[in-house]
Amino acid sequence: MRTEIRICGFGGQGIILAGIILGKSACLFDGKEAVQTQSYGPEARGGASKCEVVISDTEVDYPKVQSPDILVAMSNEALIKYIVDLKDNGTLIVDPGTTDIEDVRDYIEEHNIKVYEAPATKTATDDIGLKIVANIVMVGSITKITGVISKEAAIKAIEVSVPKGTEKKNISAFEAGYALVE
Amino acid sequence: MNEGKQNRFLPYLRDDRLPHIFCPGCGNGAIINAFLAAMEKAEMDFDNIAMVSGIGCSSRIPGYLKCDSLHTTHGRALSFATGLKTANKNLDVVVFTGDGDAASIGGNHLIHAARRNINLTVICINNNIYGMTGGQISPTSPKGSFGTTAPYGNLDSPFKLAELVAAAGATYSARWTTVQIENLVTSIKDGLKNPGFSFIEVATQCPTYFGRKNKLKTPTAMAAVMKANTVFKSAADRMRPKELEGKIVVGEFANSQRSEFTENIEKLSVEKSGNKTSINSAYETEL
Amino acid sequence: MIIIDENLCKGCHLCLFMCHENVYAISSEVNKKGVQLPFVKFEERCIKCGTCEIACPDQAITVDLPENWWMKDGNNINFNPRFTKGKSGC
Amino acid sequence: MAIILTLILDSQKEKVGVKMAEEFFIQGNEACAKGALAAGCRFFAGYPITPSTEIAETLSRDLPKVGGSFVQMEDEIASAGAIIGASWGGAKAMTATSGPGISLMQENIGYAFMTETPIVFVNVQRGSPSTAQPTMAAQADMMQARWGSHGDYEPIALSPSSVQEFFDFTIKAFNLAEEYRVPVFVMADEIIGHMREKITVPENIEIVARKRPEKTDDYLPFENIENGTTPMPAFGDGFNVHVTGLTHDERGYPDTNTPETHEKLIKRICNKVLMNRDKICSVRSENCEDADIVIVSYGAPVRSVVEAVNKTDKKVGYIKIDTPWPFPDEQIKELTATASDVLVVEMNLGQMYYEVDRVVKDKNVHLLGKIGGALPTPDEILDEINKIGGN
Repeated sequence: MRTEIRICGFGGQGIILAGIILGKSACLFDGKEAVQTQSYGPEARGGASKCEVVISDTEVDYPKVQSPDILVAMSNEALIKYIVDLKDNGTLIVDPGTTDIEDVRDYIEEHNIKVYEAPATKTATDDIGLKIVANIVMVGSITKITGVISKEAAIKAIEVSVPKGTEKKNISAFEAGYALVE
Repeated sequence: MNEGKQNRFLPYLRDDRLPHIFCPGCGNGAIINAFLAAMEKAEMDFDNIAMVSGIGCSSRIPGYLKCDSLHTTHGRALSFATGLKTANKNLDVVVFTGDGDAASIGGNHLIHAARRNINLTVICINNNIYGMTGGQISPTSPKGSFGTTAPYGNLDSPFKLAELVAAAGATYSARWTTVQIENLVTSIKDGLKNPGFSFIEVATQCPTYFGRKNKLKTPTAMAAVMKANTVFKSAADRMRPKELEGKIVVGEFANSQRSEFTENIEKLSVEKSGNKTSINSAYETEL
Repeated sequence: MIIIDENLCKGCHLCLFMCHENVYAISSEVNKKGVQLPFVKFEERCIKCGTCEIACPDQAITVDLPENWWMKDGNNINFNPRFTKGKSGC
Repeated sequence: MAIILTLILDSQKEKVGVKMAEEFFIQGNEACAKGALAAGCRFFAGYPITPSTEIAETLSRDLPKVGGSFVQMEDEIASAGAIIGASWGGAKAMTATSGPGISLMQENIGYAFMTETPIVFVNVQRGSPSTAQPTMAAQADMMQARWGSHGDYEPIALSPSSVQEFFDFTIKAFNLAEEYRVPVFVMADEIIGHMREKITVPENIEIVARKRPEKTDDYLPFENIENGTTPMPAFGDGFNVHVTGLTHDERGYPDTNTPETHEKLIKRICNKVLMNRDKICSVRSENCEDADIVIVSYGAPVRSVVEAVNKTDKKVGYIKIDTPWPFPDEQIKELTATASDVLVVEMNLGQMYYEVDRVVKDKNVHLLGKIGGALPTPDEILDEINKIGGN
């Protein structure tokens, strides 16, 4: 089965790393295939950032995401821009701290979108004390909500993907994100 | 000819290619001699010399010398030399270049090589004109001089190369003319020994093109004018700009020490890998 | 003894210009290459400075005299940057 | 391979089991850099340009760890010069750039062909011409790799379609460069350069080392060996070799006015690639045996083609060209034997299309040339297949 995931937000949120962790978990530790791509804008910081991951049980040929099964929005601008690509019955995960779900309410209802709210930024700031780990919190929530990668694989991937010495903080961020949703 | 009394410089030349293509009275041949004499003075090993040149009359010089020589594209000699020296820093890399080659099309490479202070010895043969293409003005042609592309006289001001390269960070920079051949030999020797970027500009005569276009038809007439217009740097420092118009200031413009490019790369390699930078690694089967 | 190699000389006459002691003169005839060769007219004036040899662009002049100004002490026979690997066959 | 594994591990800080250590999830450009290291590349000169910069960045970090040298040059012209210089200095050398950079390098690329210098140029293609779309993909430099420099020459170019291939083809490029003493292009594109995928580093990687000539009196650095490669000495080895971009004889001495010398030289330089086509050319194909339509593609679009071919119920096969240059004439002819239609899918307005058209004269050749930066989608290819018809 092919699952297309799009994570979007603004530059500096660690969107790309979140995608890399998903891809790495899937293909190095879950025995699946994955391709991660991203869009590059001219601006290094502050602009819109988009990262896409395709996870599949078989080889991934077409590497890009056309209509995602899962959309993760960490900024309102990105949410409005990308919601229209989301598949019918798709999964939408938003950070309520940085998005306003009411802006896209019509689309959600029309297309029968499953919506999950994961306050990643707030959790990162309040529980971990580090705003920059919001992306890892979000990875925790994605793992729990979608089951597209296993928890064990995600933890292993985080360990090898984050800067040395920050593994512990990041794992607890992941756990916090994992616990955010039922 | 007397047996065994061969010219002292001939053993270093590819005798199967002589006589060389340079016009009668061209300074290039004398600069070859000066270079070899300087090697003698610097007590250097001719076997360890690798030469690089670009395009132009002066860039044909390495082709006549019995050493590894890379005759490259127009203006790019210094970039090839940078790669060669970095790949094997044990070689003594000498670059022969002309004024058009070094200062016009290769101007950027020149200032950047000087900035890096890479251990190359650059001998820039400045004849104030493009000789090989038939006498067009160059970036060092004096204002008002004539060339086939300046039939009404050169409108532009020339570069002062030795000063330019010194300002760009070379640790050795000097200018001499073919008339002060003794000083030139000493200067090339100093350049060869300097463990950094060395630039020796040699003002020379091009009787065929510069001379003919500028009413100095014979090599000796050109040499005489050059000699008359030469001012030593120490004297020039006390002269007014007006007095220096049309003069060739000779002397050293930089002679100092700072860290060298390939040494720095090697230091980094030792720090990161425990080994010096690898040499001739392309021939190795085991990595 | 000063030797001028007729095959290499292109007749630029810089030797006349560079020689401080006016050793050289120009022959009135042209050789088969159309070159008016210089010749040594006053060898007794020569002070063994070697300038003509080094200034000759065509490697045509050999000053067979031991004490050239650019020679090191004790190295008075052959000009000799070293050939450590002996590769060049000379 | 220990070195390369260590380097990859080091950059990923991976502390996983032995089995896992052979698999990595890395970016295409990173894989290219690692491939270069595995192939023995010890010199890189480059100039920053999107979308190839990660190759330079990775090598600036890794080369000092293996005794190699990284130099950021003042421009692309200098980068091309420096790697040629380094190659003659005895190092395997490469540069990586994108379209505008390759444009600047062309004169020195011609020089490398003329002087038979083994080097590798990586071109991560982006939208073009001119500055165009720095962060978007294209395959519009294919003819530039073929004819970019002035004069007659036969280039070798490889086009990867996956991160794994970007790793493998970079190694292959170095091997081909050494084997035939020619510059080799790796024609990637932004999609392959920037995407992340799993790669497997094999335990044993075949590496072609440069052959050092024997020191004999009659050694000629540019000897006229039929379809063969003359061993190449390094500067400082004592061969006193003269290397020039001028037309030269077998000794390397310029001889610019003899027509025969030039003809002999250029024909030899071309023939050593052309005569070894069978060994150099590589294609991958599926379902071509009894296909009505054969799709020809290379680089990233192959991925969409594969998906489209898997989806369609018509008799459609595909050929993936690994080596656009020299163009695999024979293979294409053979594999399109049964087809009535051939569809070329590429990210330009028709470049390799004309090559295919030249080779399969009697068939209808169609083009799906997509520009703008987005990969042709499987649906677009399916539409095209349906338009063509067939069973």
